Amino acid sequence: MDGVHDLGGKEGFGPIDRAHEDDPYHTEADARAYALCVSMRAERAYPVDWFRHTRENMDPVDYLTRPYFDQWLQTAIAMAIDAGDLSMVEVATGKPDSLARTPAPMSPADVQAMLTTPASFEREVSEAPAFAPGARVRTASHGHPGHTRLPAYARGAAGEIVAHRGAHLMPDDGARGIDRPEHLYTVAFARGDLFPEAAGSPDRIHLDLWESYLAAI
Amino acid sequence: MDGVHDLGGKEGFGPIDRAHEDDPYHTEADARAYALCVSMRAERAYPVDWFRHTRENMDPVDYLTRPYFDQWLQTAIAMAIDAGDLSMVEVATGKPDSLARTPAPMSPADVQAMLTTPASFEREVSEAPAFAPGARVRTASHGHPGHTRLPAYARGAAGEIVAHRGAHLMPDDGARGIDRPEHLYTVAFARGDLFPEAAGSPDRIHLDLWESYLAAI
Amino acid sequence: MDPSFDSEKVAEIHRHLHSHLPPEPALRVKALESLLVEKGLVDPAALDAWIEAYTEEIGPKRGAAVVARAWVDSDFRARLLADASAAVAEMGFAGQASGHLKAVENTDTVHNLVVCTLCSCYPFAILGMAPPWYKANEYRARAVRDPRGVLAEFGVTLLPETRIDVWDSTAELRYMVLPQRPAGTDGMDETALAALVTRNAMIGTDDLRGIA
Amino acid sequence: MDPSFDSEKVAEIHRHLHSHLPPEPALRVKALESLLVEKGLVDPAALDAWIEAYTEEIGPKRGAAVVARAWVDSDFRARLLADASAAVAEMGFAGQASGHLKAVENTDTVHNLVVCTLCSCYPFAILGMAPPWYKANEYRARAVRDPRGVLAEFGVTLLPETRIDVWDSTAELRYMVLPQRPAGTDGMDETALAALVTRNAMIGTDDLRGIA
Repeated sequence: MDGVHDLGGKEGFGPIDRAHEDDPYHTEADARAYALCVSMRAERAYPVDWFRHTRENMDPVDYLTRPYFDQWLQTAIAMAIDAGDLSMVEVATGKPDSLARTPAPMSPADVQAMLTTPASFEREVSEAPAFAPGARVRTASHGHPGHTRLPAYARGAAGEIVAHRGAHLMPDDGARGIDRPEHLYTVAFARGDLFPEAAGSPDRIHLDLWESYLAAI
Repeated sequence: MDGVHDLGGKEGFGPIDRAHEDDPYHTEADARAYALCVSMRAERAYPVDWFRHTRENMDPVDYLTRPYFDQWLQTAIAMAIDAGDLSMVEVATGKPDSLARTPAPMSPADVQAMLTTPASFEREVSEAPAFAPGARVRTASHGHPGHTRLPAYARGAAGEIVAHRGAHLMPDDGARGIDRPEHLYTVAFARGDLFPEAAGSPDRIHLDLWESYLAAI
Repeated sequence: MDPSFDSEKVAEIHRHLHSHLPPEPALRVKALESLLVEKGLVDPAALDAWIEAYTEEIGPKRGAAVVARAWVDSDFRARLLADASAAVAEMGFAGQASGHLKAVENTDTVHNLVVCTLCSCYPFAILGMAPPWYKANEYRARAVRDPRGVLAEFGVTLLPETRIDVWDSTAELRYMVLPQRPAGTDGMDETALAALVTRNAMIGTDDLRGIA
Repeated sequence: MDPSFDSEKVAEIHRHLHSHLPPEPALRVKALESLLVEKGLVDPAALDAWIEAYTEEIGPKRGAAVVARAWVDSDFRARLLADASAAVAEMGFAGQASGHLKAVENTDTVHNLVVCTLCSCYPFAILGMAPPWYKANEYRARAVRDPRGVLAEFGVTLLPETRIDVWDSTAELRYMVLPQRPAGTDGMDETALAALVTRNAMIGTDDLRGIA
């Protein structure tokens, strides 16, 4: 999806505001929004990329202006409405029509388990990886409607495989509800190959990219 | 410049609001903002592409949210401040420090002349055009910082020359204060070559593109 | 003095203006008008001249007159399609952004649609002020990617095999659509025909074929 | 029920939510909390557990402890660089987004910088909540294009020949920077060293070399 969320390399953004940089939450509402979102979402185990894609589909100006966890919360609510776990009428009136049909909501013990158990996105695949470190590759020149994790600034660009990371669940498919692993690579790009004004710079930009985003050069 | 102004093909934008579509101005402020902008700008004969580029450099959220002529007016004010014809202090206080050093401002007669005299951007060049109608071309794969009139959605794309339009002032240079004409072509792209979901569509997207944006295939 | 042509400098000026000007658009415009007039940078009579021109004289009625003439006068139609700038000048409509005008003709197999994705360029001299939707993010974003979806919102439904030619007028050429003459209008004169031509039909977001 | 996985449908739901919810963020959150609790979708005790975890227990002190240990224990440093997920688990810090963790090491010739341009992914388990600037449009837009300009705003100035390695963590790998140990800290123990390590140094927007 070519949306406003795809911010990498976009120009016209000004100085970085470091206010509140040492507060874990900078408002009480921010803290509550975070907690509400993770308490709802994890319980249902929707694919993370469906969450990301649902966030990308919020109004572009809301995306660029609203507080971060406020966006997460609206995303979790949108997902719940989409899945039929909540209705727009309930949100508009603030009154539940009925109790949730789901089992008991996430408990503090569930939270503790999530806080200490890392999720893994790696899966076994039978195919061998197509690329080895050192290989030169070119990224796809287009995105597509729907979720993707190939940012616009790195499309149609030549880079070098620096590592194979195993096979990970493919996000473009995950956001469509399909569990499909694919080989994942870390690819290095010369900054000057992505941004013309950086020609000759020693800097490199690294992205973790799935095999189907890449073609051999 | 890869800015939020480069909206073509961006996804996530919703239905089109047709309110006020038959009013020439939909608020009194809108009308005044338009008139102020064109009264200031034309008098100074700044290159139109410097105006466009100055508008592109406004805060991205302002660009996406503020009324259209309100943006034009802030752009004209920014240009006047940049050129030293007005100061930030004068804007902040609302009080002029001194009278404008320029000659008399644009008169109603000047307005009438502008309203009946089309501007021409065509210039003579000695070089022959590089492409003839029917030629296949590929557009540049990158933009660059500064103004350009090759939209992001049509970069690195293959198309066909449908017409040579003579040589026109080159906007990337115009926004840098350089008057340089270059051959201009109308190029047709298959919609499916620009947007993967449109594969097989009969539709064509046309852009008027300068010679240096194009390479022969 | 001369412009700096410095992107960073004007971006910073915009940020200062954002913080120094009133947040409400009407108050912002009022404050700036008062300053610019007092400073001697603009003449209030010129402001009125601009506003009146596009309220009273210049508007889509001009484009409609051009279209109606093309429908009844095949020589004019040929001149319009060959050199629209000259053809509209012939009718006394030369003006802002008419210097490099192109007319693109709808046919039984091609429908034309005009947009400017980079900044909302528009043929002012023959269509007047652009409607708000033409300048809005939604239209600019969607017209090139999803022209059929956009047209459907305007009530225009085309056959799947009809080709849409989109004209993204990001250079100094400006485009107007020459719509197809509605069926059943054989007896109408130029004035009556002009009354059938909508501004949206000349942008491409209206279809006149079924109206008469 | 199951999600629709339909982009258009959720976009429309977002537009409805935008118009139905209070415009002020704090009121919006309060209204939704009350509804979700009453509906039985969330347990208030779970909310408190999430908030407290990232207020009290989980934060950049964890990452700082990891860095300090890597500075004093070369075997641990080797394990961290080889498999950071296992190395932080060894210290009891396994948790959210630590499953595919990579540590990238600053050297005399390479400075590392971490960003997520698509959505602000971050190694929560070892750095806690991301600072607001990390999630802001400005950092996400600029870090890949203008890393030197961004670092200069954070007071980090590099030699022109120093290579910046930017890690745009848009997949499920998460990155932490292993900064260079400050000069003049030879006598310090692990605890004292950990106190020198800033969260920003582990993202790459701070340079500890000159601090001791």
